[in-house]
Amino acid sequence: MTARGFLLYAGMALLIVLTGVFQGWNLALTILNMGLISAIMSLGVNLQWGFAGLFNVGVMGFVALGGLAAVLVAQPPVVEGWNAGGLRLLGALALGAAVLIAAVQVWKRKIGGQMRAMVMLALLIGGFFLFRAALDPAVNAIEAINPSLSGYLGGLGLPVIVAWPVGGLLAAGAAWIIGKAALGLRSDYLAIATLGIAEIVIAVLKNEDWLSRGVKNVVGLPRPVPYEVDLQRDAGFVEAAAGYGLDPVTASTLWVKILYSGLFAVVLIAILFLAQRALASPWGRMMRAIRDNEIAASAMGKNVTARHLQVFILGSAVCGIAGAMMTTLDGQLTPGSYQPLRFTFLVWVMVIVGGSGNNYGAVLGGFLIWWLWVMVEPLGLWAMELITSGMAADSWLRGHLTDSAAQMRLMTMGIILLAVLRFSPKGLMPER
Amino acid sequence: MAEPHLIGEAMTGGYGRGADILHGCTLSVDKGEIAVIVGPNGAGKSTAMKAVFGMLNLRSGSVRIGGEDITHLSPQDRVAKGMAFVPQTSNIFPSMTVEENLEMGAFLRRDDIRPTIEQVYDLFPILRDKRRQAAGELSGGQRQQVAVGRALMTQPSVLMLDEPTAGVSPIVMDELFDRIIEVARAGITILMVEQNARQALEIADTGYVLVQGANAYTGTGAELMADDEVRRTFLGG
Amino acid sequence: MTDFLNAIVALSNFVLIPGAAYGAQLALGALGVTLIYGILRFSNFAHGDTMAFGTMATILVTWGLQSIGISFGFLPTALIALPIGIAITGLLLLGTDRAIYRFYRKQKAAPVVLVIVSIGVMFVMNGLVRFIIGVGDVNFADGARFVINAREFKEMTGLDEGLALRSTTLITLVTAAIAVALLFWFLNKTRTGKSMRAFSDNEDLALLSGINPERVVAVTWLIVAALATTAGVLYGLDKSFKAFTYFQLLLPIFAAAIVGGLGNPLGAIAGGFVIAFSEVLITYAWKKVLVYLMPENLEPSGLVQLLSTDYKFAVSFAILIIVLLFKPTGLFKGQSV
Amino acid sequence: MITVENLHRHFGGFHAVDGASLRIETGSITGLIGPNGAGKTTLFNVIAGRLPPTSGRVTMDGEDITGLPPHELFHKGLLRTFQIAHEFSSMTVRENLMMVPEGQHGETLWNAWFGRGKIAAQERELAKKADEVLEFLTISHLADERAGNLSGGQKKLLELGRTMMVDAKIVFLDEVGAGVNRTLLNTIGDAIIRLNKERGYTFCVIEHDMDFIGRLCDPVIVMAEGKVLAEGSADNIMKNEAVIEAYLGTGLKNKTVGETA
Repeated sequence: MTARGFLLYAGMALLIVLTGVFQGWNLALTILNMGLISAIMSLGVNLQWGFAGLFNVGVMGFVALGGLAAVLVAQPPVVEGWNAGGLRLLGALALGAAVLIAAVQVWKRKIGGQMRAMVMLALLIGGFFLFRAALDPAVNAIEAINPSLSGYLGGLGLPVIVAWPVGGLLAAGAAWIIGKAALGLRSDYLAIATLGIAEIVIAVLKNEDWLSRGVKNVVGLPRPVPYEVDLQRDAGFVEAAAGYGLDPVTASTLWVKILYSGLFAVVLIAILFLAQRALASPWGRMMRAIRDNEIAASAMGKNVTARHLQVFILGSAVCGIAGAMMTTLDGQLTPGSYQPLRFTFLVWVMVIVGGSGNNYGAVLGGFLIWWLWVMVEPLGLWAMELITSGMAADSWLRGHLTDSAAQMRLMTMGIILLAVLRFSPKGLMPER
Repeated sequence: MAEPHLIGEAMTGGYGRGADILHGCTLSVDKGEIAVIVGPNGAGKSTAMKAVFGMLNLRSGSVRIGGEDITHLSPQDRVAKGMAFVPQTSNIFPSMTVEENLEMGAFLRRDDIRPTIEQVYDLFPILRDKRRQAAGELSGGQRQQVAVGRALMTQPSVLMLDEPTAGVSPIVMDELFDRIIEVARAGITILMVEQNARQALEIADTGYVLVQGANAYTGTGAELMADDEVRRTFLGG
Repeated sequence: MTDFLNAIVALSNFVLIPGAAYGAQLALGALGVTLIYGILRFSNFAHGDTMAFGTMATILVTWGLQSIGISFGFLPTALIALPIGIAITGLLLLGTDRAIYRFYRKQKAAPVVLVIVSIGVMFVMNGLVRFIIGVGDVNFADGARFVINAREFKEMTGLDEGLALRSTTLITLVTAAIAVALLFWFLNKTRTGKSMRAFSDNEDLALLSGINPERVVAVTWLIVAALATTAGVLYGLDKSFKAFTYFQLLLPIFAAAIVGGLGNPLGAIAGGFVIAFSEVLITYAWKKVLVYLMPENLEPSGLVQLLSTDYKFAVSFAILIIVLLFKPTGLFKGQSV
Repeated sequence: MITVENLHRHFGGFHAVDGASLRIETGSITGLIGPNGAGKTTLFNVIAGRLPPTSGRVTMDGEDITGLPPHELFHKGLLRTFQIAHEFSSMTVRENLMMVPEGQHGETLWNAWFGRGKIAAQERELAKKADEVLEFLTISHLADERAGNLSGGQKKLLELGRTMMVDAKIVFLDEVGAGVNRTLLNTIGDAIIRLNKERGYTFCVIEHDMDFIGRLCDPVIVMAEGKVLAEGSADNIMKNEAVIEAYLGTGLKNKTVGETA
């Protein structure tokens, strides 16, 4: 890292410390934790955009798949649900997959054009109705079981940390499908395709109650760290807290957050380390060559499409991991809360502002933009109060402006993005 | 003696900040005459033409039309000064009809363009039949006619053609050259680059043979045709 | 026979009419996207939010008109406000172009850079709309609710099924038809419109012909403002206005433009209807139609809905992928860059 | 040996390559000349897998290689350079060379992460080889320069250098001389001859400079209007009436000026 890089990182650390000093350490740690997760998402997008020039605007979908992994891995299984229709459901899903595979195989066979299309179409349409015939009763049976509390299959009941790599795998699987279809076409097409898959993932999470309880949300996910109440009951902890002059409630809240920070930092550092190593290796050299000039890289024996697919899957997997971590931190999966502006485009702002192509830059962008995202609201409110201080207390405009301060975030992010693109298009930490 | 209508004098320069491609190249054409630039591949023929039209930076030398110095004008401003240019490739609006292509050629004109369109149709009768057809659907030779027609719509005093016969069949080529002579008879100065040197020199009043961005031989078409050295030039020198 | 008529009426009421209205809205949106792509050569992610902004501007003007007691009889007041809304949006887009896009155009920046820039613009516009009008649901349709309502229809025809034609639906179809006719007249018959097509066809040759690129760009933005505002207002009248729903229209709109062939206006219209009808057909509960057509013992027990309405994005997406895989230039030949 | 049989490539109605058939013998330096628009570069692009042919067949040592993607042709030992240099502009000259060899340990992610020892050893070898190539091309002083900063001629040398990083069987050079000054062109010519003699490379060269062609190439193939017009030694080609005709233009051979007007 350059001297400029160190300075920027020191400045970022100072921002968080200042937040702690002036607005409380609880908030500072909350920002730090989401900052760590944002940095990982930002790294994932940077792998795709910075290393390979792939335009992915479906980050939200991959993040949400990570969230789903947290539920599927960590929640205890709902035995009644499984008994009611679990196996039938799995069978239906297997049937659906078999139909798709068969359709692809038919398409790959070199039989006459018209014939091939007809067979494939018949297979898909017939297969769809078979699939629904098998799936629907199973779904109804599962969702009928105690819908206000469960009504779904639950998960595997494994430690929630296991969900992090699993989230990566789920996201990688989705990325493989998209990549196969849209990579190698024009960049706009990949963008629209990823935008679409993200919406579909969210639609599935919202609708398939048997899978994710839909908009009823899954709450109370197991944690990788102790609960505050348990810590407060632990004499040793209370004593140690008293040693720092903290009351048990504050101390337990902070300690839990610090533990999360530690876990997240380990993941971030590991991914950053791997990304840096990959970039500095012959693999990274090959990727840079492909980004510089696809035609020449192809003529020099590099399989451009395969490499694009690889890096696209890798970047999406990183986003999936971050998504699983975020759901773990929240302790709940709320499909309704996924918004593309927040989970896709904000991550893009992080990458561009930080410096696309530079991993350290992407991480810095993750922290900085997240900090701003949180701080813009109080800052905006404060600014609005300043602006409206001269107005009458019951003025319509004053009320409107103060109420609207919460909406300042998006505009601020947009202005920051536009300013960076215009005046410092390589970001805060340029690639080289 | 009056100065020729179009002069590119002692032009030196290249594209952007790259190396010079032209080295003191001079081209001049009188009103109503045809000048042809020929030479081996890579001799800078198209570059010389583009220099006259203002599409590259001249380090030294000047371009004058009708005695007026236009060295520092942009290509668009040169169009207003009566120059028209037909690029070698993508020289039509493919999704627009033939007639719309001609209308676009006359975009800067505010007067009635119908007579000019009729003149173009008289020159290229096939275009009259195809006036409602998209230009992109026409054959190679017809496209070239559209391209030349579009350029004529500004009623230029100078018509510049960059390899108008590239990729068209010999019969169409004959036809096209005939039309170009007709245009010149109407008093329009013609400067063109041609691959098909023999044929082009036959209709040329003046021929310029360029080698490595400089004038190698200049003369009437017939003189150059008779010159053994010139023939040799085309296979490298 | 009555059953058959009932089936037809049900189909019209729940599939054909809503599909046509939605298709018209998408087509107008896709026309804007495709014009920007054809002339400015980038995919504009801010288009959904441009529609939101235009609608908001129109709503504000509508409120202004209503507050001074102006209304449009049985037509919604928003139609009077529409031209003013378009003008405001046009000013915004011209300002955006001057302040932001022009810089990159002069630099000849890569299209993907412009796409990212448009994401920044999207943020700002989205923020602006939320800031000014808030995030709540705004219903601004006034005037008559129905041209024909279901009860009247039943009384008129004696059928069991009612056919309701909401006035907003009719307005959508008529306005969209007028807008498209105007657009095609402009592009095909006027000097300026032709110069836009020429610019889209062959930029360099357009310059050689003396066409002023900045003028073409400005006119394009104005037309885009008109199309986006009209599409947004029609959608808002038909459903209701909510700041973020317009962002979600981005996917079906882009899908429509790509399916039709990016850069091809005719394709955008066809694409809009293809996407809209597919969406409605696949998410419609067919039971209502089928009960009239099937013999009693074969009547379906379930809703016969292929996909839940929440999966409408999946429909746009699936059509998009199919077209990308098998006909990447779209149904009508679009530009390939 | 490469054989091209009745190859066609059409762009819409334009027949860029219109039934070309030719052979490139192993061990030769075959020149490919012809006027602009004769279809030379399109022919290269079809042989090298950049464009699928409309019809026709390309074989390499008897194996059908028609329509294979460029990276697979590379593995078979078929390499090419470009008319307009395609360097990796943000990478150094040395990196441009080091990326070329196939099957590098460090090109798989797993090894990139966990196989540092092996990579380091291999990188040292690659760097050494790259430096040898740079010395051969007399541009050692540019090793650490970004390739984007090179002059046009130097980029052409770099492209040639890339083909030297592996044991190529046949190399297609598209206008090596374009934008290259005379001295540098001689350097390139020397390098090509040495590679041909010392390493047994087969070359197929598109070039407009007839001195260059005359010095290096035997045989020379002349293309015009998408077809092969003539083939022979450089001397014979330059004396060939049909070839002179192709360069001077066709069509009006039997007409006089008077008739034209």
